[in-house]
This record gives sequence, structure tokens and C-alpha cells, in this order.
Amino acid sequence: MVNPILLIAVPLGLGFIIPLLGLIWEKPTRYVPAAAMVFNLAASLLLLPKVLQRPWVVETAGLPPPFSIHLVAGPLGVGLSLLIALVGLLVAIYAIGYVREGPVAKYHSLYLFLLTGATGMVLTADLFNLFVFFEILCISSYALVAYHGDRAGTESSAKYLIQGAIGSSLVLIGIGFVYGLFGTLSMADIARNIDSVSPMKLFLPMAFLITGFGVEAAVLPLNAWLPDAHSSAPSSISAILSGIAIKAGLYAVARVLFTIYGADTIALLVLVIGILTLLVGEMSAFSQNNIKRLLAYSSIGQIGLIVFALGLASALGVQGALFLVVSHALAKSLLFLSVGYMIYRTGSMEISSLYGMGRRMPVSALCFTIGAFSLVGLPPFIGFPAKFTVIMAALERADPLFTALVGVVLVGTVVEGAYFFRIVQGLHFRPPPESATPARADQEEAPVSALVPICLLAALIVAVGVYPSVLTHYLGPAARDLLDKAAYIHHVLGP
Amino acid sequence: MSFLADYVHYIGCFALVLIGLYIVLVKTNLVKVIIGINLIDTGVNLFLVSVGYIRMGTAPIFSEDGAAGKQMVDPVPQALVLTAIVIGVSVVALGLSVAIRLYEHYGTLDLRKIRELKW
Amino acid sequence: MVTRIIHIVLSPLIALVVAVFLLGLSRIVIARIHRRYGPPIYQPIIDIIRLMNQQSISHGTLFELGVVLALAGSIVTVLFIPLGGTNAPPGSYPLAHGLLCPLSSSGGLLVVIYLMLFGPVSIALGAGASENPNASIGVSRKMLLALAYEVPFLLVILAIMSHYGTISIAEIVSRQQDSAWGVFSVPLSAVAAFLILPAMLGIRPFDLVGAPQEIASGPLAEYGGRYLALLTIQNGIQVFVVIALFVNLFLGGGVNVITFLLKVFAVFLAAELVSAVLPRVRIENALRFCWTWPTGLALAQMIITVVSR
Amino acid sequence: MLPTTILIVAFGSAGFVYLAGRVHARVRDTLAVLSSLVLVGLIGLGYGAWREVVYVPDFLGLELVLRLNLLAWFFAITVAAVVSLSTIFSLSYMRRKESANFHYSATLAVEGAMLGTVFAGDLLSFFIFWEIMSWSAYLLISCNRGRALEAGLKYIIMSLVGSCAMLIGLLAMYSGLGVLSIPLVAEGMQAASPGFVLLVLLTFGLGFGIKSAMVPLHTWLPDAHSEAASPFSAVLSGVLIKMGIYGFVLLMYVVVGLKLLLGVGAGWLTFRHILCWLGAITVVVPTFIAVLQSDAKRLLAWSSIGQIGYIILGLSFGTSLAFAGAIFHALNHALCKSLLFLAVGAVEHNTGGVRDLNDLGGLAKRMPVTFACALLAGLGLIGIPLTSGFVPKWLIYRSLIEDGYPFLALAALIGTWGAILYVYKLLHNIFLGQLPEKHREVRRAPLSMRIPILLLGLGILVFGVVPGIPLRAVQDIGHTFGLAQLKVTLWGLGSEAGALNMLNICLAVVIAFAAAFLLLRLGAKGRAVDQEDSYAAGSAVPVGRYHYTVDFYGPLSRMISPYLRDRADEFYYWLAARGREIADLTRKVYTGYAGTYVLYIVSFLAALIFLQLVWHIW
Amino acid sequence: MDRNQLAKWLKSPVEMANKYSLHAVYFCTGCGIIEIPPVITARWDAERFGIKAVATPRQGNLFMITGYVSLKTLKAIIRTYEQMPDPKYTVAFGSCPINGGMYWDSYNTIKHLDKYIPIDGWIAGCMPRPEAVFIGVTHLWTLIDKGKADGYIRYSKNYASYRRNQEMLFGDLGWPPLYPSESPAEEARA
Repeated sequence: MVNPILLIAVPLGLGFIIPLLGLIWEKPTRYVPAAAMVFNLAASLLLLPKVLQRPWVVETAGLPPPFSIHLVAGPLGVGLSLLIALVGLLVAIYAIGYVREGPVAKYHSLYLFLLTGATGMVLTADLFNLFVFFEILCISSYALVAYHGDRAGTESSAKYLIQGAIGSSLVLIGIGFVYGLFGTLSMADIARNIDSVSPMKLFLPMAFLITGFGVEAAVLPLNAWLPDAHSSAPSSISAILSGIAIKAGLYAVARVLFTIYGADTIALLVLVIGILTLLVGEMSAFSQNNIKRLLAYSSIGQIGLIVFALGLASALGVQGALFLVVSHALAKSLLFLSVGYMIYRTGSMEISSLYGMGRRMPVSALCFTIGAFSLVGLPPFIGFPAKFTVIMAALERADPLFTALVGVVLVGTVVEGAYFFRIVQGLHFRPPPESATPARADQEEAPVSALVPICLLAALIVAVGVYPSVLTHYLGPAARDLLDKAAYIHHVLGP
Repeated sequence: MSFLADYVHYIGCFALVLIGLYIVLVKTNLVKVIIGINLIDTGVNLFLVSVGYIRMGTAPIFSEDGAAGKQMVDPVPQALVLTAIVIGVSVVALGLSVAIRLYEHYGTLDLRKIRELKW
Repeated sequence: MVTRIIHIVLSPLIALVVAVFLLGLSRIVIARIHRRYGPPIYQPIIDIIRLMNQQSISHGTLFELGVVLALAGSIVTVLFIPLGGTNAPPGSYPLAHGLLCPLSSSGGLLVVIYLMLFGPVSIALGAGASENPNASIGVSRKMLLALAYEVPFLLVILAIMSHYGTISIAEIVSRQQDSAWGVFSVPLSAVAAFLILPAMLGIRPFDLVGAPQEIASGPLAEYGGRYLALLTIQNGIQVFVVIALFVNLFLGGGVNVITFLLKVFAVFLAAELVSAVLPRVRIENALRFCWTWPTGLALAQMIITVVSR
Repeated sequence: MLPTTILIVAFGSAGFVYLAGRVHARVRDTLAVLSSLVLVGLIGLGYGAWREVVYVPDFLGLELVLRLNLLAWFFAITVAAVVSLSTIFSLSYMRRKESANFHYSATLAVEGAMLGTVFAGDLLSFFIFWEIMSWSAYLLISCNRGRALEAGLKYIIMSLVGSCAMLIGLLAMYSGLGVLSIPLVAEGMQAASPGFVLLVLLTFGLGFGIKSAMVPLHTWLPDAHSEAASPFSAVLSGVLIKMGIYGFVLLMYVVVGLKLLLGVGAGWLTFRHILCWLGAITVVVPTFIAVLQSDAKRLLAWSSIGQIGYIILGLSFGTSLAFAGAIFHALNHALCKSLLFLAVGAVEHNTGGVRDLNDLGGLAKRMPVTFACALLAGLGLIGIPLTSGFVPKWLIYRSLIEDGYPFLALAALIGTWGAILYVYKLLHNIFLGQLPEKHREVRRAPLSMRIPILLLGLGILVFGVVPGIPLRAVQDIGHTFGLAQLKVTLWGLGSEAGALNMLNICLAVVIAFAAAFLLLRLGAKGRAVDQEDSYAAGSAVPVGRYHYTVDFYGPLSRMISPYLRDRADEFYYWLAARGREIADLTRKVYTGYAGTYVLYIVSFLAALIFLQLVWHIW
Repeated sequence: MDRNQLAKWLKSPVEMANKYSLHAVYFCTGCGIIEIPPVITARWDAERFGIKAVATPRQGNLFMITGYVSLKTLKAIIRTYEQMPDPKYTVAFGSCPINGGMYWDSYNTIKHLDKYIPIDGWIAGCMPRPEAVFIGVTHLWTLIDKGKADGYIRYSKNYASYRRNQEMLFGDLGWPPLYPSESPAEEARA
């Protein structure tokens, strides 16, 4: 059996090897991330059936929990690491052809660090370790956002860095408080003793932790870095940031809220924050002209929806949130990836310059359409069962308030539909702008290395959309993993 | 007065954090902002250390004094702080390198003028 | 069965004869009011014979078909309208007893108001095919005029149908013969119907459809010869149908054909007297008139009817 | 397995047709026509074989079921027939158009989705197919480019609003009742609280109202129907909006059930009354807006709304006569309106894309078959006896009058007179009058256009003369919903007072026609003249420039057009403009200045702590 | 007036009908039209005799040219005449159509209308009083009775020469010939 620690160790190690390898022979470095992710994918797949029965607690220093740092490979962790590996692999394949300029070896190295950070975050059971992986993820994304070193990239990187640094400082303060209160950093241990401390004292670290992780999770007032960073990063990085990085942040928030604090009481607050995030995100996206910025705002909207679903704090709600995490990861990475080469070909991120792309790059445009439809939540794409589950969870309450909230959420969906349908029309049915050169019309499709991940993502979106039960089998246990505090404590610390 | 004495390190570290925050919020020069971030980091690190600090405690080494148990300073925060310092340093380093790049592009470090990405 | 066939042959014939007679009568009445002597009463027959024997100029199949369909539609409409008689047991002699209405059991008033469309729509098609813009203008006016008077007319019909609770004309007629005439039970409707009668008959002041001086007789501009002959007959039958409907709805039909026809003449004369002294209005005026007084009256009657039910 | 097979054939052929188009246009055309015909055949075969099939055993824990019953079959065969005729029509219409591959494929996909919608045995599959239908139709509308883009966007956004509302209703139902299978839901609804029933009616009603273009939710339709490619306009107007009607039938008669439906609301303010009056408004206002249009397809589009009004009026009135009339009228409107759209499409095709009513004329001589069938369809829309439009309208009127709702009947009847106006305007301005110079060279429509037009025309005539054929099916459907049985004969309705016998009317018309024709033959021979030989006060007619079309109903339009603004549309645009303003204000949050962003973070933290201090949120 | 004689009606219904149903197209070319209103209104009431004004030549069978004929109107007259269905009768009203009347030396007025269309009856006078119109109509009746009101037959027989006369004035008339010539040889002979 594969040890879950390898899920972290292999990419991390390979990430360190890449620069060395790059010194000798740069060319093969391009394939290393893909290889690492293949390993992660396979390992996660192997692990998944096992951890579904019982989470696997890995002791790293030979001490049983709560001492020392340990990993918990539960259904949620392995499931998310599977998702990370999957999206990471596809983006890595895409990057083989896409990333050609600049310090390529460093890109791949940082890319692996980013994935390591994300994987580590979802697998660790230690609060400080969570912070460390979080920082790995953040720092590598700061760097990757500025990869091209252009105006927009550096500017957004700087802003991202400022906000991220403040955020991680807040997390650290929160961890300090928690440690001061409990004297332990094992999440299970904290969770077990949570009732021994007065709520007022408990709230302060929670506020710091939520705010700190919230910066990466991009909930409403903390997400100002996101549209900048996502829109000016290289498209492959945008894909992974939107698909994975913010999900990792969300995971951290959810872990803190549900597993450590069991915070049902502030669920309504989370719900409201989710709805606000959703509305602000979708509205900001509504009249965007920059395609990647629009996609970034749309990510904010989707995050809002996920937070809304989390805020429902029911099994079905969390299941829906996880479903949305998967669906958004697939769809948004698909969108960024397919848009990547369109931008590359036209040299502009204006939506109007992408008009007529349906003719010039039919496969990419088709896949973009699939991704967009999935995000809007149209069947038979994965977005539909996801959104369906969330709304089902919200209406499960049979409470007029929740019905009204669902109405507001669906307003967001309509706005989202409005701008995505506009783009889809532009791609397929509008005449290309005057400046486009129709002479090369046939040779403009993205290269195979890009088409393979794009098509795979599209196929996945359709397949899961038609048979959502392949996913729901795993989402149920994963949701329980997140929600069922007692079981988590039991698994980690023993009876 | 004893309160002040007991909590002086907390007050100090939060003062550092707040000063850093003030800089980040008010100053518009990117380098100053990074300095602010660094100050916050320092403050936070100080806070972490002081969480585990016991007045007049011993070093967390298995010496004979320490084996007696009570007065040993908690080693975990110190380990954490080490990590945090490393992280902080790398963030600052990255920030400074980005600042250099920004200056190349914009010819200024004034964040009020580096506002091409908005809305 | 035999009675039925007799009825089917008889009622269009009655309609035809009365129609031609009405046309002649109308010319005489108007002439007399104008202090002229006027043509003989059989002048329409002379005209029809002359037209039938004149060379007919055709603009194509639809041009001819429009005429035929219009006439056919008018004839069919006649079959649905009781022309006097009471609802006595079937098999009795048609002129004395029994209702002279071959198709009284097929759809009732709703079919009639649809069949009354047949004629105008067919003429409109034929006239449209004539490629004469005057005809198109005339048809446009005809359509608008129809809309103008149909609004009050439909209100009238609906008031009557909901007053008597049936859509069958025969039923309405027999109910009137049992109790009071429609003109007494739904008086405002009767007034409204009389106000729009000139418009339905296409006579002054609402003869703007075929205004000869403005648009060269409108839809008929290109029709000559046998087509015009048939259209003259059609016009007569349409006039007869409208008046017969009025008589059936408001004046209790007729106990037998003779009384029925007498009532028809009476109503026709009244309408002609109004018509003879009035100038032609413009289509805007027609629309405005029809949608104010007649509509208001009919609406009032309908509200009364609905409330009193 | 039949419903599943049908869906597989439909969606499969949609894919294959696209691929075939990559190979060769001829292959694609053959495949598209064949598969659409096969679908008609399959559905035809399915008559009587009523069944239920589980096709996805586990979709989010729900069983997805397809079922075939008479109601579904009735709608399905209409859908399949209209789509296959439209596909045949496309053979010439889409020839050498660049989007042909996509057109065929998406048409089949829309057909599949529509069939899925009517076959759906549970509300979830209903919703899924409904959504697929919406977006594939959106793609197909937008595919016509140019102004179609805005139209498509409007359509899909309104559809999205509708389906979001439906989603709420659907899931409220699921969480309330725990089932989504239609019979079980229907059972469950009987015990539901009135508020819940109202929620279901409102949410689903919004969705169906938008799809079937009920006033005031109609605003997408005039744009979408007029800007889509003509063969697809025929599908849109002919059958796609009928899916909304199917939804209403399902909602009002199956899911909620008639008894419950009649009970919702109080006094005159019942759901049924409101819907009736909405239907009546839908009849009158759009009809007169249609009269004022000068674009052929736009006119037809508005007329579609008006005709839908009859169906909604009949459905929501809910007597067995009115129900039969409504469903029959759905069929009639499918035939007539798709024929008219195809005819206009043929004209558009033959004249090089002209569909401005002021720019055509006199085409009857060039395209006689098209004209004859368009005439038939126009008469069918009006409801002239002997076309299929007469019986349904008669049924609806009669029901309204006999049950004592003369004002509703008035609205319906006035709508009919409006229909005469716009039908005549359409026919006259395109086919009658003088042939303009530039259309001298127009040839008759190609065979592949004439065949579907002819078949539809035949259908209108047959169902007009022998209304018993569809009427029987319709009344059987009504009977399964617990409506009283009608005395349907082959020729109309049985022998009560005010019965209807089309045979009598038909015979009378035939005899009268023969008589009139004989009378005509009695007259002297004529001579034929051509269009220049037309009386113009002795002057020579300016050739081909003398066609009275512009402002055809000028006096009327001057009178009523101030009252007939599409206020709903204006309101939605106003709403959208305000929404855009708010959105633009909202995104000003992202100022671009890093200090602000840090301030957000700090104030978020402060707000959290403040909330806790003041309200003890945790 | 033999309108009431049933025997005549039975013998020759068509001629009788033609006589007593003269639907006239009054072509208001000149001052002569002034005399028409008295003719058709209450004072003289032409409708007594079945004479009625119609709006278009398609519906009528009597063509009255009332007054002088200028070149420009002649074209319209020819056009209108040709649009009238057979049988049709033409009556020239006043002296101007007969010989130019007071316009005898006008460069722009037709002197002999019957060079261009056949005329069945002439009503002389400048202008003829309504009584004269009735006398003219009575005369037309006798002509119809005798079968001599055959202008439309003459027109068809001699169409080529009429057409040539017309074309001498106007060049191209702007519409195709009413009666297509049977053979080129015949056309050449004419």
C-alpha cells in the first residue's frame, strides 16, 4: 500500500530535483510535474477505497497523535488530493507545450511546490503544518503569478503578496492563540478539548484563522487579489489557482470551522458571506471585457456558492459544496486552459478579440462552451448535479428564509448565465474582429499537448454530469469526514 | 503594574503588529509596505515565542533542571517560529524582487500609481 | 330528409331573390329620398344580366377564386340562419311550420360569425390578387371596418348568447318567440347593433370600403363582367344575412317566412333611411365611432346581463 | 425500451450528423432527414404501447424514468413531425450555408430534448431535458448570427430565469414530498398545504410561462422567433413553445390536479382566474402588436404569442371542452405556424433574404404552392371553418360562453379578428398585389421546400374536415385527467344542442362552391391580363412599384400604437440596465489600491470580532 | 322605351340588358363634365334609365369623353378604353372631340378623336345640355338595337391602323398591343 506521505513527498522531492536537473539538461524538466502527478493520481486512486473504510493516520515522527506532526488520509483528504492530482496532471500536460519562455525549470519546480502545498494542506492533521503547506502554496503562487514578469503580472503579484502576507500573519496569530489556549496543534486534539474554553476566548483565534485562510479562500472582502492574480498569471497557473489553490484555502476554512470548532452557530453568517461573495463576484464579472478577469470574478461567484453550501452545515449541503468544488475545479480549469491558447493566438484578453474563435479553434471553443455551460449549471454537465445538490440542501430546510436565499443565489446564476452565454455567442457566432488574420485559419488550433487535457476535462465534465453517482459515492463519506467531528477525533486519537 | 510586567511581551508584539499594519495601510511605497509586512511578521513571531515562554524558565533541553519538568519553556513555539521566520524571509525576499520588477515596469513604487488592474 | 333537401335548396333561393330585391329597393329608396325617380326595382337584374354577358377581365386564378369563394361563403352562411318558422316538430310544411334553417344544429352562432368572415376574406384575397393598389387600400379599409364593427357586434352577440345561455340561433329564436323579443330583453344591445348596422351592410356613412370617388370602388376596382355580377349577388346575400341575423337576434325571427321577410324589409328600410341622409366618414372616424357609442352600449348591456345572471 | 431508443436515436443522430457533415454534405443531409423520419416512425409505432422505463437508475439517489402515454405520444408525434418537415425544408434552405452542420445536428438535439421532455416520467428528467432543450435552442437561435445573437441571449436569459424558478419548485417538492416521480408527486400533492401548492404553481408557472411566452413573460419570443433561421423558427414556434404548454398540462392536470387547482386562491382571485385573464391578455395585446409589424417573421412571432394565449386560456379554464380545444389548438398552431414560418422561409430563400413586408409582393404567381398552403395556414390561424383552426377555437369559445365568461370569450373573439388583420397583411404583402421589379426573376420554391409545406397544408385541411381524429385523442387525454367525456364523432361533436358537424359544413361549402362556380361559368368568357394592365385612372401603372404595403393598417396603427408598447419588454430592459449599473457600482469595490485591500482584510477581522462582542454570534 | 316589354326581354335579353344598364365611365377631360352632374342628379336623374356612374372602366360599358382632348389626356383615354371589357360603347360629348371645336387650331388638342378610338355616338354642342345627352343616349339605344353600336368590334378589326395612329402621336405607348397582330404580313399590308 502506498503511504499517504508519498503524496506529499514525491512532488516535493521532484520539485527540488527539477532546478538541479534544469542545470544539466533543461528539456526533460517539462515532463517532471506530469510524472509526479501521475504518481499522485495513481496513489490517490489506490488509497481511496481503503480510506473510505477507515481513515489512515500516518505518524511521521514515530509518536502517536496528538504528539508530533501527523497526516490523516481520510476520504476528504484523499479525495481532494485525487482532485488536485487530476487537475494538476492535466494542467501539467498543458504546460508542457504552453510554458516555453522564461525560466521553464523554475516554473515547473514552483508548480510542483504549489501542488505539494495544496496536497499537504488537505492531508495534514496539524494546524501549524497546515499553515506551512499553506505558505508553500501561497509563496509559489506569488512567484508563479509574476512568472512572465510583465506589468500586470508583477503588479498583481505584489498585491497578492501583500494581502497574502497579511493573511498568513493573521493565521499565525490565530495559531499562536490556539496553542496558547490548548497547548497542542493537532486539530483532533483541539477539537476534543474545544468545550473546555469559554466561547469568547475561542472566538478570537477562530476569527484570526478564518480571516487568514479566508484571504486564500477568496471570500467576499478578502478576495481583492484574486481577479488580479488570476487574470495576469499564465493561463495554466490561472487554471490551477482557480481550480486548486482557492479550494485549498476553502478547505482550511472549512476544517477550522467544522472539524475544530463544529461551528454550527455561525453557519448563518457563513451563509450570508457566501451569498454576498456570490453576488459581488457575478456582478463584477457581468460587464467585464477582459476574459480572464471575467473568469476570475466568476470564480469568486462560485466560491460564494460553495461557501453558501458550506454555510448550510448539513450533510447534504457540505456534500453539495464538495460537489461544487469538484465541478468548479474541472470547469474553471477547463475554461482557463481553453482560453489560454486563444489569448496566445490573438495576443489580447479582450472578449471582443476572441470573436469568431469557434471557426479558428473549434475544439477549444467547444470545450470552452462545455465548461461555461457546466458553470452555469446546465445539464448534462457536472455543474448541474452540483448546483442541484446545493439547492436541494438549501430547500431541505423547508424554511421560507432559505427559499428566499436560494432565490438570491439563483439570481447570481442568472447573471452568470448572462455573461457566459454572451461569450459563447461571441466565440461561435460573431464575426472575427477586423484585425484577425483569417489566412491562417486552419493552423490555429491549440497543439495536442493542450488539446488532450482540455478534451479530457470536457469529457470528465460530461461524464460526471450524466452519471453523477460515480462521484456522489465518495462525496457522502467526504462530507461526513468534514462534518462529523466526533468520528474525526475518534479516528485520529483513538477511542 | 504587575499586569504590565506580565504581559509586556504581548503588548510589545502586538504593538509591532499594529505598527506594521499601520504602515501597510497608510504608506504607499511598496518597499515601506514590505517593511511593514516584515514588522508584522516579527511581531507575530514574538507573539508565538511568548506564548510558550515561561518567565524564568529553562531551555527546553533534557538537562537535569529540565527533567524536573516545571520550568521548561515550551519548545514547540520556538520550532514554529523558526519555520515562520523562514517563511517570512522568503515572502519578503520575493516581495522585494517583485518590487524591483515593478519599478522596472512602472518607474515608481507608489502603490497609488500602480493601479492598472482594477474593477 | 326530403324536407331537409327542400330547405337546403329553398333558403339560398329565398336569399338570392330577396337579396336582389333588396338591392333594387335600396336604389329606389335612396333615389326617392334624393327626390329622384330612381331605377325600376328590377334594375339589379338587368345589371346582372348585362355583366354576365360582358367580357370579364381576369387577373389570374385567385382573382376568380376569390369571387367564387365569397359567393359560396355567403350561400353557406344563409344555410345556418333560420329564415322564419317556429321550432315545430320536423316534417311539417316548410313555409308554414318548422324552422327554415337546414343546418341549425351545426355549431350555431359561433359558426355563423366565422362563416360571415368567409365572404370578406375571399373578396380580400381576390382583390389582393388584382394587383391594383386601390383594391389593396379598399381591403385594408374593409379589414379595419370589420374590426371596428366586430368589437361591438361581438359584445352584442356574447350578451345575447349569455342572456339566453346558448350558442344556437334556433334556440335563441324560439326563446324569443316564447317570451319577449330580444329588442326588449337586451335593449341596449339592440341599439348598439342598429348603430353598427350600416357599417355591417357597407352602406353610408360607412361605405368607405368601396368608395368610388376616392379609391375607385376599392376591392372591386378590377372586377368587371361576370365577376362583378357574382359579387353583386354576394353583396346582396351578405346584406340579407346581416339583416336576417339582426331580425333573428332581436326581433324574434318570424313565425313563418312571410313575417320574417317583412321584418327583414322593415329593418333594411330603417337602415337605408339612416344611410341615405348621411355623408361618408373616414376610416378613423368609423373606428372611433364604432368603439365609442355602440361598444359602450353593448358593454353596458353585457355587464347588466352578466350581473343579472 | 421504446422511449429510450427514441432518445438514443435522436441524440445519437445529432452527433453523427455533425460528423457526417465533416465528411460530405450529401451524407449529412441524407442522415439528418432519415433519422428525423425514423423518429417519426418510431413514435408512430409506439402508439398504444404505454409503458414506463427506468433509464438512469441512480442520479443523485433518484430514479430517472421515461414513460410513454397518450399525452406524451400526442406531443411527441407533433414534435417529431414538425421537426422532420423542418429538416426536409432545411435541405435547400441550409444548402451552402456555413453553419449547416451545426444546424442539422442541433435541430436533432433540440428534438431529442423535446422528446425527452415529453417522455419524462419524473420531474427531474423533465427538468434535465427541459434545460438541454433550452440551451440547444439558444445555440440554434444564435447560430443565425447578426441580430439573432441578441435575440438568443434574451431567450436564454429568460429561460434561465424560468428554469431557476422551476428548480426551486422542483426541489421544494422533493424536500416536501420526497419523491419526484410524476404519479407519486401527484399523489403527494393532494395532501399538501395550499401555500405549498401555490409555491409549486408559481415557480413552475413562471418557467412554463416563459417558455410558452405568456404575457408578460413573452418578450424573448418576438426577437428569437424572427431572428432564428426559418426552419428553426418553424420548430420554435411550432413545437418548442408547446413544451411550455405541455408543462402547463402536466402541472395543472397531472401534478397539481384539477380539483386542487380550482381550489387555489379565493373568490375571483384564484390561480385559475388569473391565468385565464393572463391568457386573454395574451390573446389580445400581442395580436394587435402583430398587426403593426412590418417584418414577416416578427409578425408571425407576435402572432404566436397571441395564439398561445388561446391555449393557455383553454387550459386554465379547465372544462373538458376548453381543455380539448386548447390541446387541439396546440396541434393546430403547430401545423399552421410552422407552415407559415416555412413559407416565409421559402420566400426568404427565393428572394435572397428579403422578409420585410414592404419589400415583397405579388409572389403568388411565382410560388403558387407556397402561397396556397400559406393561405390555408393563415385561415387556420384565424380559425375559418374547414381548417383545423376552427374546431379548437369553437370549442374554447363555446366553453367560455356556456360557462358564463363572456368577457373572456370577447377577448378570444377579438383576438380572432386581429388575426384576420395580420394574416391578410402577411399574405397580401408577400403574395398578392404587384410583383416588384427586383423579384421578377423569383422562381418557385425547390421541391424539398414544397413537400413539407404541402404536407403541413394537407394536415391542416384534413384535421379541419375530419376533426374527430385528433379530437378523439385529445378527449381521451382529458378523460385520463378526470374531465367529462365528450361526445366526439369523426366529424365533430355529438348531438347535443349546439353540436358541431363538420361534415354538414363541409358538404354545404362544397355544394355552395359548386353552385357559385356554375354561376360563374354561366357568364361570358373572359380574357386574362397581366399586372401592368391595371386601372390607374388611365395612366400606365408604374411597373412593379405600385404595391400598397407600407403602413397597411395606417389608421388603426395611428390609433392603437400608443397603447401597444411592449411595456413588459421595456421593464425588463430597464431592469437589466439598472442591474448593469448596480453591477458596475459593485465592482468598484476592487479599487486596485493595495491599501484598500488590506483595509478590507483588517475590517473583516474587526467586524467579526465586533459581531462577537455585540451579539455573541458564537 | 321598351324596357317594360317582356317579349323583347325574352327575345334578346343581352341587347336589352346592354341598353338599360349603361354604366358609364365619365372621362372628365374638359368643361363638358359640368353638364354631367345635372344629368345624374335629381333634376334629370339618369338612373331612371339605368345609367349609373362607375368608378373604373372594368365595371362599365359606356365611355363618355366629355370635352376637348389634349394629347396628354388622349393617352389616358386610349388606355381606359382598352381596359373596358367588351361590349362597350363610346360617346363623345361636345364639339371639341368631334372636330376640335374652339381648339381647332390648338397644337396640343386632338381634332378627330375617332382617329384614335372608335366612337359610337356624338353629342354635339358647346356644351350640350342634359336634354341633348338624353337624346344621345336614346340614339345609342337605337344603335344597340340595330347592332350598329359596334365600335369595339371595329377597334378589334382595325386595331393595327388605330394603333399606328396612336403611335404616330406618341411614339411608344408604353403598353403592349391589346390585340396582338396575327401575322407580320398582315401588319405590313396594313
